[in-house]
This record gives sequence, structure tokens and C-alpha cells, in this order.
Amino acid sequence: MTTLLSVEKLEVVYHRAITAVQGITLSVQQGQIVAILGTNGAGKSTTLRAISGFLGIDDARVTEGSVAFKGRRIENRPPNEVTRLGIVLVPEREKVFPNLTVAENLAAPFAPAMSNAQRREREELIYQFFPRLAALRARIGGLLSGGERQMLAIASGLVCRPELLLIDELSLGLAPVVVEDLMQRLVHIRKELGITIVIVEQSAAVALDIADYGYVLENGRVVLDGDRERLTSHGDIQEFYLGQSSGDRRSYRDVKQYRRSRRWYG
Amino acid sequence: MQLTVNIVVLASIYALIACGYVLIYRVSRVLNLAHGELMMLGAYLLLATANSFSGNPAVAIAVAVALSLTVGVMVYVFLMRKMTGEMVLAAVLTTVALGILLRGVMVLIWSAQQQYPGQALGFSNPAIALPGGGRISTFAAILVLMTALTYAALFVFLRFGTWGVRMRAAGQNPLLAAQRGINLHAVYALAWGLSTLTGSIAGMLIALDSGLTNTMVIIGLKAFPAALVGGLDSLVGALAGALIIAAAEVLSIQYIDPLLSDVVPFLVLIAMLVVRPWGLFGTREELDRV
Amino acid sequence: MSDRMPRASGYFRTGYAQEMALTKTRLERVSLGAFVIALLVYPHLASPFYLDLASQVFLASIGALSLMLLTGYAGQVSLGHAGLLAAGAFTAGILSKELAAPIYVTIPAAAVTGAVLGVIFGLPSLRLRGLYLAVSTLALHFVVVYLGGEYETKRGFSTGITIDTPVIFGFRLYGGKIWYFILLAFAAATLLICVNLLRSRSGRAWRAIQAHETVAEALGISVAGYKLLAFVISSAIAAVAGALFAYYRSFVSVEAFSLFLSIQYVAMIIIGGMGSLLGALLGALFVTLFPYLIEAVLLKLPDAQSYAGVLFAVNYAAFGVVMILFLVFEPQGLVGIWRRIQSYFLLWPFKHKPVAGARK
Amino acid sequence: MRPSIIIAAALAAGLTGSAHAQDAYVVGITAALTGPPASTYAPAMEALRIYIDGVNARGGINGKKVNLVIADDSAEPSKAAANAKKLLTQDNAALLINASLSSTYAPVVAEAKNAGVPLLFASSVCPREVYPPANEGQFCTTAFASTYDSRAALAFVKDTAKDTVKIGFSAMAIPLSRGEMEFAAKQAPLLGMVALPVEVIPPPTADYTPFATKLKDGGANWVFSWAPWVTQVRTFEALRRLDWKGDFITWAHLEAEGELKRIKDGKFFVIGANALFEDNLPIHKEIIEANKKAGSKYPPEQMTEGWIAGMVIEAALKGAGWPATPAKIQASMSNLKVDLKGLRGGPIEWTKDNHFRTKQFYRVYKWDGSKIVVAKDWYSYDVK
Repeated sequence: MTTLLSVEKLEVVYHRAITAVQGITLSVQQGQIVAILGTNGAGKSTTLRAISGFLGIDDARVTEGSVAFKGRRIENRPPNEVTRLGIVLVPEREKVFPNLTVAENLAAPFAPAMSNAQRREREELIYQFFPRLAALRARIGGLLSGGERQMLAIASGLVCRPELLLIDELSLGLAPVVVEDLMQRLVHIRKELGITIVIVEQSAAVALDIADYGYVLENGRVVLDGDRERLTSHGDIQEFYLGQSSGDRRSYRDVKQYRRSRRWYG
Repeated sequence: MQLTVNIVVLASIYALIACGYVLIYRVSRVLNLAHGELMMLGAYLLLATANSFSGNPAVAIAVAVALSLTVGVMVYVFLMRKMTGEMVLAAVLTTVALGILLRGVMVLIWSAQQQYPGQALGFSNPAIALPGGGRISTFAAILVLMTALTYAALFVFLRFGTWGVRMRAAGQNPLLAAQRGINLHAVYALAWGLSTLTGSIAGMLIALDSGLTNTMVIIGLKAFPAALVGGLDSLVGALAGALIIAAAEVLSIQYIDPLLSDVVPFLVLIAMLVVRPWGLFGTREELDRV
Repeated sequence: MSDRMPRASGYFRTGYAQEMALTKTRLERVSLGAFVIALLVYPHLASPFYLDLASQVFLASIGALSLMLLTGYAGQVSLGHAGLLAAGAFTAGILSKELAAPIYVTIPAAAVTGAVLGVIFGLPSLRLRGLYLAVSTLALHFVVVYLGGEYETKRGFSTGITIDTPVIFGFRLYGGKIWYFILLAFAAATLLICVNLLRSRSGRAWRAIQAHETVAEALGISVAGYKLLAFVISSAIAAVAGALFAYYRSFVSVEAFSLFLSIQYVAMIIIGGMGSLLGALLGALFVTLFPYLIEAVLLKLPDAQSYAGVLFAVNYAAFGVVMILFLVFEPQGLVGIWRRIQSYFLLWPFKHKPVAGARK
Repeated sequence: MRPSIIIAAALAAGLTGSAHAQDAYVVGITAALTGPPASTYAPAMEALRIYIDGVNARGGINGKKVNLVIADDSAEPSKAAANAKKLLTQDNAALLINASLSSTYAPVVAEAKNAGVPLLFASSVCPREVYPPANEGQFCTTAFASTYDSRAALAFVKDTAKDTVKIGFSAMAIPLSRGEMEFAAKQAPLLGMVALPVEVIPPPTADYTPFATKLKDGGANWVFSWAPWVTQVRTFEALRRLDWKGDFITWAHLEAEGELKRIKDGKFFVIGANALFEDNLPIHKEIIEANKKAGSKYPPEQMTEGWIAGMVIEAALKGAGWPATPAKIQASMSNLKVDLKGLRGGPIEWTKDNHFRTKQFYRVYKWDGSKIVVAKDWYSYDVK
């Protein structure tokens, strides 16, 4: 198994003043589905953005550490270059072009040079992953439902032929059944295209049942990581992410206790 | 009859200029107030090529067109690129400054004399009698056709051309566009190039039709209410706006007071801004872009 | 006590009195004093030409300050400033021509006209922002100028309205020195008004509106009201500046209030530095003197006369270049440069204030 | 407030370098060398410069060189005002020249009056003050003269037109041109013509056809235009495009000669006070020669106005002697007669109360088939 993406001691600063993540280290193996878990403001999205690159308007940059893709340093590269290298991000919101039709949304992205035959084949494949979209070809992105929008976002991401697909908050604002369905499609996509996928999730339950490996972020730090078994079996995760309580009610003191214990994994 | 012809001619002049404003605004949310100057520059470029390639006008025109396209691209690459990510207003003021600079430079190079590129190219400009008693000068006619052509081409390009779709995409959400592998700088440069190109064509045709002085800038400024009335981010709007402004102007000349023709466009503009600020075909959210 | 605190350790206010004080440290008081003295001595040393330059700077400062109030603080962009100046000038001109009204009537009248126009210019701002607002003010500029032109021709002042030297209580306001001091006084007054406005509720309200209208609204600030107020005050001041111009140059004509003038004023506040009164002053100084600078340089070159023909063009181009340079490389303008020097010494040996970078 | 110091320093720095007396006649010029109307004034000033250079080359006037200080006002009144102040206070000009739009007159006149320096309008429209009874400080060499031009033009129309004249007028939206056309519109009926309302055209217009359409629809068989050249010629061309068959008379600005050759229309008359280079007088050759030598970017036929101004200035300064105070120059100007060697129909003659000229001569040219010909030779009006 080769390391596809490795993030070392990543530190991101917004507006030259606000530090969003401090010293995050994580690595993604070829072909894995990796889940990044954490509560709001834990720095999940920032990490993804840092990997996929910032724009001038974001006024943010990687000040410390490194992001390496296939052993190649890519931090602080503009997004379009990163995309062309094979990393594609499906952002949390504003993930489709509202005034473009579905077809146009799929036509707009930069696709590496390929023969028309390949391109058609590719299109087929995408519509095969998301048959729904085929029906919506002429509808504009702004009028799609949440689920359809997510499909379109992933599909248009796939147009760029990523080796690594980053998905931010896939489950956000979607019905559990839809999320479940999308997750299964991801597994399918991974199998078909042999690509690696990183999903950022608040709801660990959803993420962990397809992820091979997971990282838990708190306040811009990695506090816990391990493969699915380790994480699902881990007490704190069960407690605070999967929401299963181990029988007897616990007092506030214990919560503090948990927080202290958590530092161990930091 | 003649009245309609006049309206159509003036409208296509304004429309051809206005689409330049729209192209750039639509893609980069920047209002290019140097458009008038760039248009005039195009006309002067034609004059220059006309003098150096006198004899074969085709070459002269081709070269001038090519040059104007490059000028537009260069303006982005060397100037406006630095303004991406800055306040939109700052960018707009930069275009104003650019305009001032260009004006100065053009006077330096070509003096303030009245010039006739048409003559230099050995073109004559006979009037054509239209069925129904109207008359139109050759180059005015060409200009009308050119405008129609340009708009048709732009519509096709933006709807079906890959880069056209990408331009629209970049206009709607630059970040996502970049994340989809679209090179924003390329798109913006393209927009500037096209806008300058169309503007220059307008400038050249006006100059061929009725000579060239350094007051042409103000025509560019008068075309810009057309763009706003129609809605800054809509080509259809630009077309409609141009028609409205032109009609208002010509009719006020004919029936009210010729002097008004100077302010009428802006009166229409004010009215529109009060009633429907985002213009006839503009999208409403544009308003909040500051 | 606090006066004695060395600047290097930062300046800390220890009482409300100091909050209200116009000058903070002794150094400021001293340098201000020096500056005032310099201003008072200047006219007695300067040649008429340099006197005229100074007077132009003062005129420009008044206009620039008023625009800074509107754009730099209340965040309302205006490309119609020249229109307001014109309105003021024409009010003064018409009143003194038609009714032979004395200056102490015409100037307030100009202020009133300005205020009224301010409401008109301001109305669009209730619906429009940024570009669209700028454009609407631009349009209004054209309308004002058109009306002025109509008046000129209809009354047959084909070469502009000439205004004879104003007289106050039998005393003729004539000559460079007198006008130097009059304009200086008006400029100083304007500065004081602005400073105090900005220290008061309205100033804070404007800043809030500029920062974020919706939030300001949520904070219980009547956005509409304060926007209009900003327009009214700024326009009134601008109109007075226009009237002063009319008297100082002893003529009024629309050609004097071209669109380029509006742009020049915008340039002043940009080059000077948005959101700073000091910036407005520096900008006015710079933009007014710049052409003469270029001219002086150009005419130093050998065979100067042959350049005379291109002077304006060169000026024009150079002005554009400078504006671009500031917009691209120094968005905070002259004041920004100044602040950086200042804070460099203040914070030495440290690099920069933690938030300094974030300041927009 | 530390920048206050900087400002103070900046101002203080400005104090140095005030005026100092020179060993030459200093003539200050504020002219619209650039800006919209520049095409009228720039060539004239170029000519004036060339002429004065020639004078200096010939050893100057009364053994003293003439120092021409040209300041560009780009037709902006406030710039003109500042220019005048500078020229008078900084360069100590003993004679001030205005070659710019009429909107710059007010401030320049004011400055000149305050400084007691004579003011010469060269190639710019003559203000009322120079006509009798003349203001003692203002003079004018410019060819065209409001009211007289209209009379001359209408007179020409009257005796060339065969059938009844229905005449239209096209003015540019600048006060002066409007005023003149209004005057003409009042005069025409007195000469038994039908006058159409004046078409006032805003300076920069994308398309003149709408205005032309109105003139044509008005049924004009003659059109008179007294405005900057652009407006005159574009109105005409627009009319022709509308297949208008009528006659067009317009003022012969500097561009006239070149344009007649370009337009080649037999019914396009230009009326003016300057002889065109078609006459090919010795002085014309002289001008062409000098123009070539100076490598000017303007064609010689645009140089007459400036040349005349030069001749007049030379005469005036010669009369004033040395050292020349403004007063002396003014005195010599108030009693001056300059032979223009055929550049105009007659001499420029200034008296105590006439600073325009005692006789105003006119000539009408047109194009016939192959060349420019005189349609009506010199005829004059007494100015009083």
C-alpha cells in the first residue's frame, strides 16, 4: 500500500492573523476511504481547503508544515493546479453552479486531454453512477434538491478524473436515507474507478461504516486516529460521536475526566 | 423610416460597445470604465496599421483586430490580474486610472487631430438607399451587421463553447470554478480580450464611418448606461438597453430638444436605477456585490 | 502625566478628558503648533504663484474631506462630487449676478443647495450600493452640469459667469494673501467639523454602516437616516467649496466641473488613504501639486518648449500611472505608508501588530 | 499629527525659485494644446512657435530675443486660471496670449486685468471686448468674428441662391456657437430667407445622422454651420448620406483646405478671412518652408492663424521698444497696423477703441471638379 497524500504538521492562518488548524498530521493510503471526524470549528473543512488550495480572495495560506501528494509538495498551490494534479474537492456548500444546467455543470470542469471515445465513455460512467442526473440534464443547478445537488457535485468532481476525491460534509442537510444511498455510491465509485476518497463528517456513524481509516479533530488538532475497528470500539467515540452511552448516567465530572483523558491521544 | 434606421444604427453602436462592459462584469464583477478608451485605442490601432499596411486594407484590419485582442489580454495580465481579490471598487477605479493613462498616451502618439482611417485604407463610404426611403452609410450598415454577428457569436460561444460555459461558471462561483480545474486567470484574460476586441471593432467602424478624434471616449461612456439599463450581467439586456437608450436619444433629438440627447441616456439610467436597479434582464443578487 | 510617556511604549489614555482632546501627546501638540505657524508665515514668504498653489490645495482639501466623510467613512461611493461643486459655484454665481447678493448670503445659500442636492444624490443610496450607487451619482453629475450649461447659454454668459470681487462691510476681499487665509480658515473649519462628526454618534454609525449595513441595522442604527445625513453633510461642504472656488477664481462655468474633476477627488481620497482625514489632506496636496511637479520636471529637460505641446498628455498619463500604482501597491495610500513608518518605530524590534495585517 | 511637519516642509520647499527678470521679451501663452478642441489651437500655437523661433534666429526684436512660455490648459477654465497666474507672476510675462475655448476667457481676462498685462486672443474666438469700443487691455487677431461672419455668410447665400432660400443652422452645444447661430437665425428672415430652428449638437456624438435627418425633414435647401470643424463637416457628411441635395456653407477653419480636397463636393462652401494655400503666395511658400524645417506634425495650411499672430506680436514688440513694460506693449498695440502680405484680404489695424480690426475681409472657397476655387473674392465689412 503506497501513501497517496501525506499532511505534515499542517498550520493554516486566515487573514494573516487567525490560526485555524495547528500541526495536523495525517496520511491517506492509495485506495482508502478516509474519514475526518470532528465537531464544528474543529478545522476539518480548513484542512480540506488547505489540501485543495486557497484563492486570493480566501486570504488564507499554509504557514507551517507540508502537504504532499504522491511525494510532491502541493501546499499553497492554486486550486485549479491541484485539481489538475488529481485532487478534487466537493465543497460543503455552493457545490454546483446555480445558473448552469446539469449538462453544463458537467461540461464546465477541466478534464484532462482524452479522446472523444474516452470522454463519452466517461460520461456514460458518470450517468451510470448517478442515473438520476441523466433525467435532469436540462435543469439548472439552482433548482436541484439537496441530494441531486450532492450527486451533481460529486459527478462534476469526477469529470476532472481525480485520483483523490475530497468530500466536505456529504451528509449536511440530507435525509439519512439519501446519505446512506450516497455513501454506498461512493463505495461503488471507489471500486469502479479505483480512486481514493477522503470524507469529512460530523456524524461519525455515517462515515465510519464506509471508512477504512479515520481521524478525529478537535480545535485544529488531531486527537485520535485509527482504523474503523479501533475507532468504533473506542469508548469516547461511542460516547460522543456515535452517541451510545454505556449504561449508567455519567456526571459532569466524568466528562471533564474524558477531556483530560483525551489529551493522551493528541 | 429614416428615424428607425437612425435608431437601429445608434442602437447597434451602443450595443456593440455595451457587450464589452457586460462580458467583463459578468465574469469578474468588475465594471471596466476604461472601455471607452480601449475602444478608441482600437480605432487608433486601425489608423496605425492603415498607414503602415496602406495598399492592402484586409491585412491592416486583420492586424488591428489581432492587436486589440492582445491589448485586452495584456491589460488583464499586467494590470487587472493584480486587482483580483481586492475590493471590486478598487478594481473599478483601477480601470478609471487605466483610462486616464491611455487617453494621455493616445494624445501623445496620435495628437488630437481629426483623422480618417477610412481614407488611409482607401475606402469610400457611399450611402445605401433602403426600401422604404431610409438611407444608411455603408459602414453604418456594416456596423449593424457586425453587431448582430457579434451577439450571435457570443450567444453561441457562451452557451455551447467549453470556454464559454467555463466563463459563465467562473462568473457564478470563482472558487468552485477553480476547484473544478478551471484556470480563472485564463478565463478573465479571455473575457478582457473579447471585451476589448468587440469594443475596438465598434471603435474602428465608427472611425471608418465618420472619422476619428480623441472625443470618441465619451461615446464609450454614453454606451454604458445602455449596459446598465439592460442589466450589467446580461447580453440580452445590453441589446435591449442599447435599443431603449438609442430610441430615447434619437426621438428626443427629433421631437424635443437636440441638446437633451446628451443627458437623456443618463436620465433613463436614473429612472431605471430607481425603479429596477438591477436592470431589465440583470439578476437581482448582483446588487449586493460591492 | 501621560504626556510624559515616551511614544515607544505606546500611548495610554487615563481619562475621558484625553479621549476628547484633539491632540494626544506633547509631540503632537508641538508639531501641530509648528505646522500652524508655518501656515501663517507661508503667505508672507511665498511668491503669488506659490500662494495660488497653496490656495488650490486648501480648496481641494475641503472637497476631499467632504468626499472622505462620505466614501471613506460612510462607505457611500460617489462619482458626482464635481456636480456638487458645480451646484455650489452656480448658486453663488447666479445669486451674485442676478440679485447682487453679498458673499455672506451666497455661501450659506450654496450650503443649502448642496444639502438639498445631497438628499437627491443620497436617495439612490437607500436602494443601491457600490457600483450602482457610483453610477447613479455619475448620472446626477451629468444632469447638474447640463442645467448649469443651459443657464449659461440662456442668459448669454457664453464665456462663463464672471463674479466681481466680493465685499464685506466695505472691505474688498481681493488678492492672493486674503484668499489664502479665507480658504485656510474654511479648510481648517471643515477639518474640525469632520473630526468632531467622526468622534460623535454619527461617526460611529457611519463606520458601522460601512463595515456591514445589515449588522448596523441590527444594532439599531437607522441606516437610511445616517446614509442620507452623510450625503447631506458631505454635499453641503462640497457646495461651499464650489462657491469658494467661484469667488476665488472670480468666475463660474460648467467646463470647470468636468467628470475628470470628480475622478480627481476620488483619486485624492484613494491616494491619500481611505478612511483617514489626514489621508484626504495628503491626497488633496498630492493631486493638486502633482501636475505642477511633472511640469517642472519636464520643463527642466533640454529643449523644454517643444514638450509644452505634450505636457497635458504626459500629465494625464502620469496621473493615471500614479493612481494605478497606489491602487495596486499601496491600497492604504499615503497614510498607509506613513502609518507603516510610524508603527515600525513604535513596535521596533517587533515586526507588526498582530491585527495590523487584518486591517482593511 | 507628525505629517503636518512633512506638509509644512513640502510647502516650504515650494517657496524657493520665485520669479527673476530676464533679458528677453517674455510672452506667456495659455492654450488648449490638448483636450477635445485641441485640433484648432495646437497647430496655431505650433505655427506661432515656429514663427517666433524664426524671429529669434534673425536676431530677435530690437536686439532682444522673444521668450515664448507656453502653458497647456486643455480647455479647462481652472487650469487656464492657474496658468495665467503662473505666467504673469512666475514668468513675468509682459504679454499674455489666450488660445483656448471661450470658457477659459473669464479667468484669464481677470488675471491679465489685475496684472495690467495686455491680453491677445490668437486663433481663439474674439470676445465682445475687442470690438469698438474696445477694452484697453484686450486684443484679437483671430480670423472669425461673431455676427460679422453670419452676415457675410448669409449675404453670400443671398446672392448665390437662385430660388427662395430655406436655411437650416447647425451649431455645436457650446455657448459661442449656439449664440452665433441664434443670431444668424434672426438675421436670415431680414434677408428674405426662411430660417429653420437651430440644430444644437452635443460635442461628442456617435452618429450625426439623427440631427441631419431633422434638417433634411425641415426641408432646408441651404445649411449654414458656424461651429468647430468636427461638427460642421460631420453634419454635412451626414446630410449627404441622407441624399440631401442642398448647398452647405460653413466657416473655413484651419482644416478647411485639406478637407475641401477630401470631400470634393461642389456645393460645399467655406467662408473665411484667411487666404488658402491654393493662392500659393510667397508668404505661403515661406510658411511651408519653415514648417518643413521645424519638422512640424501639422500640415502648413493649418498654420496661417498662428503665423498672423506671430507677425502681429513681432510688430507690437518692435513698437514697444526695449525694455518693454506691459504698459508700453499695450500702447504700441493700441496703435498698430500690420501688413499680412496677403494672408488676409487686408491689414490688421488696431486703434484706440478698435482692437479687432477696422475692416473685416471675407472670401468664399469651394471645390470644383479638380481644384479649390474662389467662389466669391474678398469683400469686406467696416467694423464699428
